[in-house]
Amino acid sequence: MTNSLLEVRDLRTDFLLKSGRLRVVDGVSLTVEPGQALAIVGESGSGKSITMRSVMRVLPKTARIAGGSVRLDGRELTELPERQMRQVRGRQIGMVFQNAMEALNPTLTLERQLTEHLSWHGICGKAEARRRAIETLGDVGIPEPEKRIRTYPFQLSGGMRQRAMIAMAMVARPSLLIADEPTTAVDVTVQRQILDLLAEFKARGTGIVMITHDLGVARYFCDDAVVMYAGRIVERAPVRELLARPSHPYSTGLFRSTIEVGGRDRALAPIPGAPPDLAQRPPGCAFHPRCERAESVCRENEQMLLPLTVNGVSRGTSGRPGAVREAACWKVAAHG
Amino acid sequence: MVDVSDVAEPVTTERAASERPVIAAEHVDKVFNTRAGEVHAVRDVSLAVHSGQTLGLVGESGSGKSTMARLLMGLLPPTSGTVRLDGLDLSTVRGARLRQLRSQMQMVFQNPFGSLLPHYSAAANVAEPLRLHKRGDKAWRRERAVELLDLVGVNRRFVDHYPRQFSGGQQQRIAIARALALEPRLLVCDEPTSSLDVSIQAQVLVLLEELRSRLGLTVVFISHNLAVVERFADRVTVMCMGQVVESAPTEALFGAPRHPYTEKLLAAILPVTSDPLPQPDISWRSSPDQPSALVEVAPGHEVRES
Amino acid sequence: MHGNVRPRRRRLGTARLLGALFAASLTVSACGLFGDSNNSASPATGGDDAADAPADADRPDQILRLSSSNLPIIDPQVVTFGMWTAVRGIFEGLVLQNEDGTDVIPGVAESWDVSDDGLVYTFHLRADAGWSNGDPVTAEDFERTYQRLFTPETGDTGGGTAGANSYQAATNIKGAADFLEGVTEDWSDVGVRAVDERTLEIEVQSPTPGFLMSMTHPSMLPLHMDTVEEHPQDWQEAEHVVSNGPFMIDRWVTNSSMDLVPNPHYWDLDEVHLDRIEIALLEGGTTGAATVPYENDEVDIVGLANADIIRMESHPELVDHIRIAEGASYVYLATLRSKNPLLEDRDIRRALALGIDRDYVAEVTPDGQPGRSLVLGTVPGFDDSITIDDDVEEAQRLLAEAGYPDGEGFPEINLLTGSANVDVEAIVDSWQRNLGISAKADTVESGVLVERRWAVHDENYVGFYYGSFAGTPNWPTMVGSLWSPQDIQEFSLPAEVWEEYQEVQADGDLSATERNARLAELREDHASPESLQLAELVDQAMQATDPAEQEARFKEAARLREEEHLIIPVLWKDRYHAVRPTIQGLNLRPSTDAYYFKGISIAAEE
Amino acid sequence: MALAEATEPTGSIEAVKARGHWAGAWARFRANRLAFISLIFCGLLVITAIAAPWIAPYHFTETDPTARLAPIGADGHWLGTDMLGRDLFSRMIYGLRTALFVAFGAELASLVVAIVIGLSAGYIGGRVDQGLMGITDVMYAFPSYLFAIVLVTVMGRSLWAVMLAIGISSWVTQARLVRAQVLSVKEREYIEAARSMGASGTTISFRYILPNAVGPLLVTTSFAIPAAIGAEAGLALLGLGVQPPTPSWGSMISEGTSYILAAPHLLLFPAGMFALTLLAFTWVGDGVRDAFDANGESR
Amino acid sequence: MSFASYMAKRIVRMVLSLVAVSMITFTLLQMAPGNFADIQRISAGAAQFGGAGTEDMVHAFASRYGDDIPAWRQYLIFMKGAATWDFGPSYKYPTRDVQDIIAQGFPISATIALIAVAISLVIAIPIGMFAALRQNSPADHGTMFVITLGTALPNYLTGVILVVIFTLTFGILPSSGWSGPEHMVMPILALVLGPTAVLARYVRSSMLETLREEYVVAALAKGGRQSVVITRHALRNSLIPIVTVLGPLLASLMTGTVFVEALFRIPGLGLFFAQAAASRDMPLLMGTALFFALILMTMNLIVDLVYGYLDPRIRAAGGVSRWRSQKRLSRQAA
Repeated sequence: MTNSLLEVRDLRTDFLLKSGRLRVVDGVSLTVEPGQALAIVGESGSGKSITMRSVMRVLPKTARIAGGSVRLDGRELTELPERQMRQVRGRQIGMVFQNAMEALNPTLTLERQLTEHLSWHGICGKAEARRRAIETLGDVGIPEPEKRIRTYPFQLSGGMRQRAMIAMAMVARPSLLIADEPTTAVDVTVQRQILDLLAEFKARGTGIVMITHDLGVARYFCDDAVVMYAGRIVERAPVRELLARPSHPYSTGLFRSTIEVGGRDRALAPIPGAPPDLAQRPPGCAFHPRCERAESVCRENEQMLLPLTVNGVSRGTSGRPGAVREAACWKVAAHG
Repeated sequence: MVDVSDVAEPVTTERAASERPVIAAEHVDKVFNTRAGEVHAVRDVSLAVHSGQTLGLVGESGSGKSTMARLLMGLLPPTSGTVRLDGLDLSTVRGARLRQLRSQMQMVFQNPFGSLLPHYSAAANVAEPLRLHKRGDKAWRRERAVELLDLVGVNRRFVDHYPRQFSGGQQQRIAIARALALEPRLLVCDEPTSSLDVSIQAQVLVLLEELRSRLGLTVVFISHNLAVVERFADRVTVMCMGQVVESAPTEALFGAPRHPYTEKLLAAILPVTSDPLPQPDISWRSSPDQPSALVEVAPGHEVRES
Repeated sequence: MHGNVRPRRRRLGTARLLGALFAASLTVSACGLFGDSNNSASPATGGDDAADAPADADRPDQILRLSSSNLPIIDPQVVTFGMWTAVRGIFEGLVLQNEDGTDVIPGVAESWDVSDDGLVYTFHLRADAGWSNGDPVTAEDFERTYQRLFTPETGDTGGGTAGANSYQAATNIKGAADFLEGVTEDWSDVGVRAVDERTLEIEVQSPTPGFLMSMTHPSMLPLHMDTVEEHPQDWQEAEHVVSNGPFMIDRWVTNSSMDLVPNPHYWDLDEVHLDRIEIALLEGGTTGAATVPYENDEVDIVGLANADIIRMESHPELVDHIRIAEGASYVYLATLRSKNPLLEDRDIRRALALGIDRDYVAEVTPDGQPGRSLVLGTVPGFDDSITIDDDVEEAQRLLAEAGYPDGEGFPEINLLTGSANVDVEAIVDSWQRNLGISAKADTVESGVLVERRWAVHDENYVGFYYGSFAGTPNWPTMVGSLWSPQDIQEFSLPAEVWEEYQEVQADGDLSATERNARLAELREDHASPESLQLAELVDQAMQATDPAEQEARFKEAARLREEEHLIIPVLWKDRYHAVRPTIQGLNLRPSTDAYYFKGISIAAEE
Repeated sequence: MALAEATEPTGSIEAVKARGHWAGAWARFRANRLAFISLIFCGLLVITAIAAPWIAPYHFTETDPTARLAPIGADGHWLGTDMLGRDLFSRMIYGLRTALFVAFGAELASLVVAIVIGLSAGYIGGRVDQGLMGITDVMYAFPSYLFAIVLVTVMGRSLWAVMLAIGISSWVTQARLVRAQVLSVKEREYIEAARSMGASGTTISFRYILPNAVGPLLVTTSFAIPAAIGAEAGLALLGLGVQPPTPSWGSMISEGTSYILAAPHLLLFPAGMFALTLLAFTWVGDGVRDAFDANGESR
Repeated sequence: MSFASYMAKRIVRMVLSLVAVSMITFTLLQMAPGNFADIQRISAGAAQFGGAGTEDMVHAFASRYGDDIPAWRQYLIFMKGAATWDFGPSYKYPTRDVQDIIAQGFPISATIALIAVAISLVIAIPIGMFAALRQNSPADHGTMFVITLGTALPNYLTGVILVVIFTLTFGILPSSGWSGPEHMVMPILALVLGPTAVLARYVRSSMLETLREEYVVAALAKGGRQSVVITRHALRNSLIPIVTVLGPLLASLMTGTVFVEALFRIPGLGLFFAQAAASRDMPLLMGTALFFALILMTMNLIVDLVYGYLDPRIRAAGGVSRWRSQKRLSRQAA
């Protein structure tokens, strides 16, 4: 079997707090293939960003990877010396942040920010780097890139800034792009443009991990999705199947909480309560306090992520190879 | 299609038209003087909301919708034009009288934590408008605050906690409770759910829907989220660069948008259960400097010529 | 703000900014920060001297290092510390003090004659006395200088001469006071005349014992008046100043340092041994211990204050470095005027004067001795007849008699002072202990002090102000000049008369003559009979031609003055210096802080 | 009904008691060991200062002619005595009293002025702001110790004059801070919310803005206290402090400096105590800042 | 707002402030008890003369200002001179014009201040960075603990300690005076400690704030070496606000080294100023006060310009908004 572009197995990340270790990413496994987009869906605090920052190994000072494996093109990243890891960052994995205003250094020109890592990684010389930067700026749809490259981030409009940041992530042509809520901070009309832009990179073979809480974005852009709750994956499925038939109660709840145009008739059925504080993670299934279907087993024991089966037959992996449907729920596993 | 079953006091368009609107803006302009020069935030906006109605105000960032909310609340004076509450020109009242009027209109803000007094407990926050308007004594106010918090679903056990200690959704509930404390007739909600997580957003919306019908509130609901507005509003006004570009009953607007900008907004929606609309093949750009008129294309459906 | 694209340019990095700051600061420090930009003989270039005199291998560098209070100016006619530096050897007067400061020896004048009536002094100037620019020192120089001294408001000279010219009372030069007060504007009325280039005649008002001694005061030093007139503002600056003393100013950086080198035209170069005198000018905001720079070998001679004396006396080696000029000054308390007439009662003042435990006060003041009269014990012929002894019992008795037994009901006595001194505290302390009265030190800023010294205080403020005073230790000065009869008369005026008196003094509409007449009248009418009698006694003493009789008269006057207790003596202070043992030929004189640079040399260390 | 159930608070809230702004800061402060110990120490200093007449073995003017310049550990004067035989320990305690009285008084005065001026400038804005800030600009450009010198000379060297002199030189910074805080708090949504509830300007200024601007103000004040203690000593060093013989650490240090070789304990103890006091207060200030910093803005 | 009109406005404001400062100083001086001549006599040991006869001295010193003229005219005469940088002769140093005294004293104070601040920066930046990068570690706490000693100890006390060490114990440095570079060492050292502490704390907190910025994470995510990211992205941006403290710090050191100048007996301007105030030397006091105010305001202006220069956001906005820096300043109370 050939290697996937990104293969995360049983990744665990802890925060080291005064009160002890706090596990914020707990046994996450996921796979991204070239030219594919994976959505990581979940509410704030569910651990989606930390998961991907663990992959990149750019974690807050208090966070530590506690175990698991991250393979990029078959190469194990968690054990890579920092020196080599740096070559991976920026060069093989690009990252796009939610808010370009914050993720771009306000006091440096775009040129500096787009080209500096090309020289860090020894990819090319200064002139070549500049040429590439201009080209990439053009690619992301910034008019007059030769001129714009000399500007500072704050001199661009919100949409343009977001594009510039994508250019920064893509200028070294990484094979994997991690996009952390890339459209949350932009206007709706810009959102689709940004997504379409990313889709072009995807079409050229870049694997993309899209962190989002917006199911609409996931559906529009991604192929597969994982749903995270309290640091764990609770469901994994091709996006469209997930949205057509969510199986984990949390996924169902998310879906039912989503308001959409034309859905006025649909009764809103929000999930009660709020996501748990990880420091006081409920025993058993972390979702059970908010789950209508919770039973005693849910309160006491945790279910692992299991393939969804109907009478022993794997369900809903229609179409693509490698596409799986899994959920971590007693009720789902028990009743199919 | 207006879902009237939930509404305590059904309002028909005809009836609303015959009444005096609760809140009305007439040709309102707002110009800010900033370091960078004059910013024309709101241009010649007229709108009216009748008793029990909900007006949805939609637009992207910079469209002037939040400024409009503050104009309606009398928090900002208009540069020209008038805002009337029950027919009373807000610009003619000031000081204590204006503060008095405020008891009739209340606002829910986008950032619930930011809008709560951080050094007041939940109960104290809710009781504060009562205190300001000298309603009842201290004990009564507290009792009322607890009742209101109960109404919005904040457990009695936590009424003495401080805003910081609540989750975003809870904070927004407290903010709503506070807005309701004075039993206002008009509630202006400025993006009340956009800073909340999906599941919480739905909770708050459900709460607002329920309160609106139970209390018969008149609501101005501001959002950039068309889906939320569609669900919530009787009538929708679309703003772009300070101007109203289209204004219509919700059903008409979503069913048959007339203005290219509205189309563009609708096309930008990424639905969860269906594929998005194709991008309209128009490159409409607003040009507010060339005045154009709002034209009524159908009863209650106005569109700016483009 | 889109499209606001500026041309790319290099910007200063923070590091470069720092570099620039550094460079700037170094540049600044390189160009004359220490004020030696145009000077040839800074300490670093002391090698010049060595090259000139290679033979003196054993002879240590003849460089004397001193520190001094800051010298804003050295005009000897203006009362600043500068005048005392001037008299040490930058300028030289007609006469100098002898080794122990008891008499005069020839200076610029190689000899002098006194007329039989004791009124005319004829000074014969030496031919080889020269200004540092080569000009000879002439009698005319002296006459012109004294004319400047006695001319009121000589503003252009870099300050008025007031203060120093108050000293003319001691010289008693004929017509000087009138000229100064504007009674006459005719210089020929003043008894100073250059007879010829080398003969100066000075006529005194009346026979004046101690006249010659008073001529050693800095204000009587000659100035090179051509320079003074040519550079009215700048004549004192190093590049202009012309002096006639053994040393001349080589370099002077305000507030920093002054370097002196020998004056090649000085007449007595044989006695000039030092090659250079480096004076560090220190303006102290805080009191640093003087012994620190001394022990750190930064200075060779240094004046010592309390703590320093204690330090040196307790140090086995340094104790030998101490040199003392005895009886250099005295500490007194002067009665403050108050609406409260308490202190207008002589007995009360006496009680307070007797109630001070002077031994105790002297004990806490290492350089002090009990001061029991306003005449220093170093004055020739001084004896105990004029002293006022501490007498606690008598003091208590007087207080009880005045209605304050054991000090009960006695108002609080204030001691107005400009600086916190242990002796003030000790006085307060001894009053409290001996008399049972309450007292307190009222330490005020000097601006407040100068206003309050002369003010009439309100009902609940009575007391004295604290002062100290240095003067030539002879009878005329100690009795006739410092706390002169007129001063005593003024102090004895009742408060309301004093107020009027001050108004007259300040009345600009009156001519000098009118004003003086009015003031004299007020004194006549209101001053205490004793103080008026005191004036007569002093007059008689001044007129007396027989030295023994004169001394007797002065003593009588002094006793009379002391028993008025308007000015209460507390301490006699010696002046302590630390002097490096290698320094030879230094004579400390009791008066006027004077030692002369002339004659000092530096011996090799043993 | 569904609503009630939907609103069960998150886990964290159940564990934590209702805790306001101040309680949180206090808890964080207490967790800072150095700051907390310093606070206790400062508390002891304050108590010592207040109780000086009872604690000090002698009055500060009381002399002991038999034990002048007594060394450390002398009979009845365990820190020794000065030139007049005054007990060093007692004088230090009274010096502490002077220092704390002046420092707290000065900062209180400057705080009041700063709040009034900063609040009106920040809240009213416009011309009032321009005018008041113009004044602070001038005051800021003014060498503050000139003011101190003149005040002390005009008013005499009383405690009050010194206090006022120090207060005057520190209100400008404080006023600017208040204004900056007010401007930032003013932009917060809860102020707009308050206006929309119908709150008047005074209510907004004093009930809503001020308490939320107080944190940083408390931080600067807690740093200003040691600064004021230092300033008092500094003025005394220039001979402009509290009138002797009232002990002031500045004048004791100044006097001690001249006895540096003759009787080092006269410098050692006042200077050491002075430094220790400043340090303790500064550490308290540090703690206060950290406590409020963590509170910080909610981002 | 164009740069030229911005500058014009600033300069007008500066002039107005200077006039205000001069008026306040003059008024205070009029209110202050005592006068130059009397104080001069006392300090020169001429205490025995007095009462009457001081007027001629005052008049002589005031010759520039004329006799018996009202205070406001004296003020005008002074200001007329001041406008052309001619403050006239000092009372105390009658042979010297105030501007010459300033020209002599200021470079001394300024040099000491500049060197002290430069050294402080060189020490403080690495220390602040070090502490920030190891936030909450024992190293951080330890460093900050030591640094606090610096903020808490007033420079005159530090000076005394230095004298004890370098003069009394080792005897390697002169205790006072001003005649060579060796005289600069202790004063500078005494001044270094405080600013170092202030700056180090400032660098630390600013660095911490910057390290939390997302663009730092973004730079790391591009594969930047930590040291490179810190120096290129974090340090630079965290040092920008340092400029805002540097200006007032320098200004206050240049003008306010009076204690150190007094302790080490350095003829700096601070000492002149203190003397002038104590002796009521009107021209010198007015001159130095105005000069100090000018320095302070110029420093503020420079800070604003440099700040704008370093931060392109502000540069582009044309004007200079100090609000942000104010806010930062307020948080960093030091």
